[in-house]
Amino acid sequence: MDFEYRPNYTPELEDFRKEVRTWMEGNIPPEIKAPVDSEDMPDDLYEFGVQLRIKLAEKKNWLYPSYSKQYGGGGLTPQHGAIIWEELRRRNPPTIFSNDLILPSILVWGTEEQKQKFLPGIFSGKIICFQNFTEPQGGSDLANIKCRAVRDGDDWIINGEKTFVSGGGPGRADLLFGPMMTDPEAPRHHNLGYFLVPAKTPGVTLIPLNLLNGRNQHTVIMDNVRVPHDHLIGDDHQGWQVAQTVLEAEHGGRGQSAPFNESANDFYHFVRSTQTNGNVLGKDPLVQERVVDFYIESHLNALLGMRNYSMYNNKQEMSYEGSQTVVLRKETSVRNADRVRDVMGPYALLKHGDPRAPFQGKPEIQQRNSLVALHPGGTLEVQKVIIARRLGLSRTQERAAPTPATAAGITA
Amino acid sequence: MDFEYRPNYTPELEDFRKEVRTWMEGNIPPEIKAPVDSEDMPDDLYEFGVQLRIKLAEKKNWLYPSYSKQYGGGGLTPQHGAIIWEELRRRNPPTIFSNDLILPSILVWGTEEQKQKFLPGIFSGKIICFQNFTEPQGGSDLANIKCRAVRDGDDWIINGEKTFVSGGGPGRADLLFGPMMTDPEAPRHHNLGYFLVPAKTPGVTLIPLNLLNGRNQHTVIMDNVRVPHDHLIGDDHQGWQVAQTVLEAEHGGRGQSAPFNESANDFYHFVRSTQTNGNVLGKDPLVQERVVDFYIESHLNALLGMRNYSMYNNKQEMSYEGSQTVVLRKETSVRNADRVRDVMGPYALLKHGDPRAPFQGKPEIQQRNSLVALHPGGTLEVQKVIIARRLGLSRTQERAAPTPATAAGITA
Amino acid sequence: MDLSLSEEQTMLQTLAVNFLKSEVPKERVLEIDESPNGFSEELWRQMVRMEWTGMAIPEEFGGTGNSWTDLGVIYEALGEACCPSPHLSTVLCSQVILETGAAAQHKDLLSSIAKTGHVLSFCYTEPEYGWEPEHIRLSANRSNGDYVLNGTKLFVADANIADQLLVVARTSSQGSPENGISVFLVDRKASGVSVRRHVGWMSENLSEIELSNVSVPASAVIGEVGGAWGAIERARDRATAVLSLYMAGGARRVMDMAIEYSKSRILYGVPIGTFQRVQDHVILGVNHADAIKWSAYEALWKLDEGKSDAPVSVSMAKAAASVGFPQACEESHHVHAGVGTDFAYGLVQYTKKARTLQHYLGDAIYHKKRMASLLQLDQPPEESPSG
Amino acid sequence: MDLSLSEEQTMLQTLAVNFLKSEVPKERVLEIDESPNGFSEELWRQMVRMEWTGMAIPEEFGGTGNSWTDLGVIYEALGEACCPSPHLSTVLCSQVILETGAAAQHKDLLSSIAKTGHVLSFCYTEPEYGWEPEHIRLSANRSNGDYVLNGTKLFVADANIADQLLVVARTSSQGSPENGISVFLVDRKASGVSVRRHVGWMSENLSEIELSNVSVPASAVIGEVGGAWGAIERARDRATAVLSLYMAGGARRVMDMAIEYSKSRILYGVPIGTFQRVQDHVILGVNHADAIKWSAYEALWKLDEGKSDAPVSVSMAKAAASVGFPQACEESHHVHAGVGTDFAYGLVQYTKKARTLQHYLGDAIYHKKRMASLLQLDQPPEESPSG
Repeated sequence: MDFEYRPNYTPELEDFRKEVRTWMEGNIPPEIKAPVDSEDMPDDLYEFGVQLRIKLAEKKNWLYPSYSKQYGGGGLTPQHGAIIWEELRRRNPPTIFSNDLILPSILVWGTEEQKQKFLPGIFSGKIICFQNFTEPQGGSDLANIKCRAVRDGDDWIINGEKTFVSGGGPGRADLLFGPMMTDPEAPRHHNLGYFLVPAKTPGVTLIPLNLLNGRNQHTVIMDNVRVPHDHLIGDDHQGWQVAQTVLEAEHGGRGQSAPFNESANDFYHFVRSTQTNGNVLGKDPLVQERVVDFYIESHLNALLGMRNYSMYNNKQEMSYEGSQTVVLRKETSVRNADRVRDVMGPYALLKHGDPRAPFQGKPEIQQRNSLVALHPGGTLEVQKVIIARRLGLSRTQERAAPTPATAAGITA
Repeated sequence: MDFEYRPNYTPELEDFRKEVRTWMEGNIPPEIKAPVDSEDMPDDLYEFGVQLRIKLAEKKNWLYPSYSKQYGGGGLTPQHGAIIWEELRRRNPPTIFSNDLILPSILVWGTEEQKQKFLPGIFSGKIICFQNFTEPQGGSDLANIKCRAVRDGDDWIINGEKTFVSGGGPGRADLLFGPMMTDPEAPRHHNLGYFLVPAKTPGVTLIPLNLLNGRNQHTVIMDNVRVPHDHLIGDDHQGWQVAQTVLEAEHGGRGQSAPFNESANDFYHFVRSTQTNGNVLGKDPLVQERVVDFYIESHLNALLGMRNYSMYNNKQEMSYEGSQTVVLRKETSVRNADRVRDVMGPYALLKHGDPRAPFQGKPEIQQRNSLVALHPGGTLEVQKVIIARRLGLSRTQERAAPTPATAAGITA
Repeated sequence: MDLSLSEEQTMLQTLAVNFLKSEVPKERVLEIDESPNGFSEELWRQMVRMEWTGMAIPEEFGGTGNSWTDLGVIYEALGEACCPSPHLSTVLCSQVILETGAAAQHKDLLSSIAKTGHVLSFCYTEPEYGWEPEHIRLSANRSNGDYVLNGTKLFVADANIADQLLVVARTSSQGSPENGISVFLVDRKASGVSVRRHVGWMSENLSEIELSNVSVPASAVIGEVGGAWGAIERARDRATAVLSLYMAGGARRVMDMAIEYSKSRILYGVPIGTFQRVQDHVILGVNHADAIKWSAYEALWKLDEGKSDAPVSVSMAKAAASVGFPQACEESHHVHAGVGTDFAYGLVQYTKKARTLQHYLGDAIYHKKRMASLLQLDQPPEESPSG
Repeated sequence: MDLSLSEEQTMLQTLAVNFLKSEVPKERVLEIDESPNGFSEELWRQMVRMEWTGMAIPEEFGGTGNSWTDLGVIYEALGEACCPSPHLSTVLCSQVILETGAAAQHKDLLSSIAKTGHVLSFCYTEPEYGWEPEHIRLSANRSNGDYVLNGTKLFVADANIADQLLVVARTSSQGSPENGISVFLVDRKASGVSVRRHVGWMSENLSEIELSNVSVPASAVIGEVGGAWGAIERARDRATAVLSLYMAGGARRVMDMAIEYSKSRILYGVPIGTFQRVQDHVILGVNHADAIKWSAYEALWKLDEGKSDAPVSVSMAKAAASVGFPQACEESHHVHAGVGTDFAYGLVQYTKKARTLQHYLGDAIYHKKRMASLLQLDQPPEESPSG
């Protein structure tokens, strides 16, 4: 067993880190910083982020570093990818959300022509993708799709409404990917097609929702949207199966190699630097218990992510593990927000506009985001249905959907 | 609102307490004490307990003090009942378990003849009753009854097996009450009859189970047991409805007026009297948190019991409240056992035979009993099904079954 | 023992519930919450006309002298509606005035609270946040017969809309922390006072107050100089008990929303309420709502009866409320999933309220520590516990 | 990074699992547990023959010098079987001998542990129960070149079946509590030693030991007089990490029992595993089992790699185990209801084991406090945390 997630980098990798850092310093002015709350992204920062994506892809092939070079990925090792990510966070420029869950769907289910057609654009950074999945009546019942796709010659005509579509906003999307109803006569799970809908097509309208975490989620109205047939991934009754591959990746099936710990670090720092009655707050046994519980649960999620990553890399088929990490990450996030309120008191509720807000108001963002994060990618309830099936408890027995790791020899 | 559960007793009640105390001192020698673990009841103590029941009933009418005098109850107020109970606990003689859940079934569903026939014997203390309900294949699915009752002239012939029947043991039961299948053709919930089976009848065998909490639960084998027709309570298709009345009472539907706090008191005493590193254990904030949580949850159960008692006495129909208190009492019991282990450490596991055992090993008994108590009267899972129905969430909507309080004008 | 409401209380409850249903729907709550001061003068006038502002003030000082249980009935209804108002601030401040024995001197003030809804703001917490007496550092020094106040208060409710401030200050650092605590009546617009409303995900009007060489006459002292702690504690106990019922009402309401939603929302062809996981969220939340409600009513009853162990029950109620109301909101969010995060739906208001009130007048940690102390867990068992 | 077992470890695991399946079924566990000494000499011999007693002892002292991860693989299998044995006591004691630097003097002893299963019992806890150095009060006083030991040890594992005792005693009360702690090798049958097995709902062989004027020569001191604390901590960390894997195995097994039961038990016409409430008990328990397993393996890996922050990971693993194993048992009891409380079914053995091991080598409270200290939560942030 080897739990090293920050390896003793080889000299080659250390050189690579230097190269990355130098490049970032040369291409990202120090005053260009991501806003604390992604909701506050001004247009000029957004535009900088878009150009940075393209530059990262075009100049260095560092945007999707660990995907195969065949279609435009970086062809580097996961270590290289981790270094790029670490250095990017270190410099902290605005980064633009584009949902890379589109990649497994095309890599596993696309034809060679479709890979040639779509992947280079995505890998180039120029194509911003949003997942176009949930419907108002469907919610957690993801297979309950009413958006209708009807064949019309070489095209499909799509009508309907999607909601909770995440992304940077109207005008900031290029491809919307998700399943549509192609055959109302066919049985459930065999009645869908999976479409890449060009967002800047007549009939597509994105309307931001006013949600607890801001306006980064949308309703998408599709009104007689014409989509060419080659934008259908998989055959026109395989949409649910394609979606499963995407969900498998979304549900933690790929794992992660490095624990993400920023809020934990802020929390330690707070209890060690805050004084109460002449003592460091962290001397209080009740505070200690909460901080240590925060540490344990966060670190545990990291360990289980590493387990999944290790299984993925060893091409082992997942059972319940992917959904388990999703459930635990979501539950932990809410519990940790509770712990932060216990320890920080009302300071945890101050927004970054208040001069008293600790850590520029990041804890407050976490307070809201932990609630909002409960439902995307499947509520806890739905994730637990999946876990129970995989443990063999349900009437429905199921295996994991194919992923790039288990489906074929594609490096991903 | 009036939350007084230990009223400022009137002089009449204070006189009554004196009378009770004097009587107990005169009739219960000080050296006669209930064993710490009810499993360890020797025969002579058991016999004393049986005689005490009869004496309490015959001499003073104090065995079922708050039931109507009409059929042999004491006809006293609940305050009188509370005083008798307090003084009995104070003197702490062996008490004999007889399941008084039999009373609501007869009071609500029995004919006048049946009340005349059965109630005086039960109120006299001479008849010991066990509930004869759960079956091996049924478990939590209480309506899944296979024990078969077949009409044979003026009698019924019963065959089958019941399990987890609680009571003092073979030879210590007089009446076994519970539902039997009378009509395999009839629909579920309309296919049962509710029988009082005389335990000392040919064909009835009680076999103790070896369980975590001892040998006080049994398998009951009924092999061609002949039971007279007047031992059927309700008509021969109403057994499930009769059982519901019993379950309603068992599920906390009657509430309770006084919080039961012995283990809480032991717990406070332990943390205040145990020294660690020169300090009282109760100075430790982590210990305090656990003891206070124990206090809060225990007291809360008392409050909700009082709410139910108040609803019962005001003849308000219960909704989810009865099952809610059952669920909380069971969950609290396990959580409190966890807290006791946290605070007492391995001392919580020492049995009363070990000279180091605190409180004569009562905490250890609680450790086991809290687990065993999870299932009788319906697992948490089943109780939550009932709560959900009563809150209107389930497909099945239901109202509470009639109880002596809501069914008729019977004082109980 | 009988836990039912009296006929009069039932009438009070019906009036309050009907008023709030018609006058304070969720749209109005959202509108007030998003207004610059988080306050509706009009709604406050309506509450004054309902005579709610006088309930906690004895008749001799212009109020109606209701029982604490009566006021609890109103607060439960206010909490169900998530109704914003400075009512709790007026309860806190009027009780401080009454308990310090300063009522006679401030009869007009009490009467104007009761009859015209004069708003006082209770200024307690400071940058080193906490509700213990040692957290009071803001200094009041004697100078030529006046007092000069210097210091900062944070997270002060209703300071931005108050007519006057009741400032808890330290006039002496001698002896135990309870000693040397005094209360001053300060005009909000006095020279040296600056009030800044906090920016946060908070539903109360919470402000930072800076007092910089604020000079007040000796007559501004409420009660005895240096001896206000006992009165503050008693005032806080009463306010904490009614606040707990507000939180009980809120917890119940978010669960009612969850029950309604789970009956009408269809997934996989059935109402989601038929799924046991959804039911369990509801059950957990309802348990919390009932826990808060009954522990708070017991506390109010003990206050009304003058029971010596009332503080234990008050702290138990607020501990239950500080844990249970936020938790009930979380359960309701689980049931509602995405829909619940939409501001227009109405749930978010309660979540915000729950998390703000969690800390106000002490969170669960504070109140459980207080219970441990009142129950003398840290004392050898010769003395008997007070609870 | 790669969390899979090596080929050799997979072989070790297969051997262990197969051996335990055939030789230690639940009936044997129950039989050993109910035997007067809670010990099977025969089973212990079998374990010696499997060479498990030498795994934690370097080759130069007669063992096989395996990695801690190797031993963890065995412990996970032992835990799944709920297998009773004094193996952990031998690990603890051999590590104390190795870490105090006394291995050379005690080469024969180590070799006989490895090769013949000589049993030593680690005697630490006292009536004032706890695992901090200040809990060591049992005194060892110098007298004519010998040491005289007086005091009581409680809850000592395997003392009733041990050949010898390793007694942790205090030779000095000067300075910090870590100072003045010494380890003595005492014959169990020495004059003045009395051992009484505890009566309890406990699955380990735990005993009370009374030492009354027990005289031992100076050569009985293991390592440096007064300076044994560091060695004890290091030895405990290793034992705690493998113990955590034992608990992971147990937790996993009770959940496997729950999964099997919920697939086969039919209620309301369907397997109970189809009810979401039953599923949630299983999911919660499986989460605990995985939490213990992976945190324990990480701790073992850090011990093998000599990472300086290994103690943080060890304490995290035991905290997860002390909470998670008892909790997993409770979840399994929920799933099994009445059937699970029957001794013959087998679940009760695990519950007993979980609740006994919860405290052994420190419970979750102890280990979380230790983590807080190792992470320097109580220090200002200039110094960086060790984890």
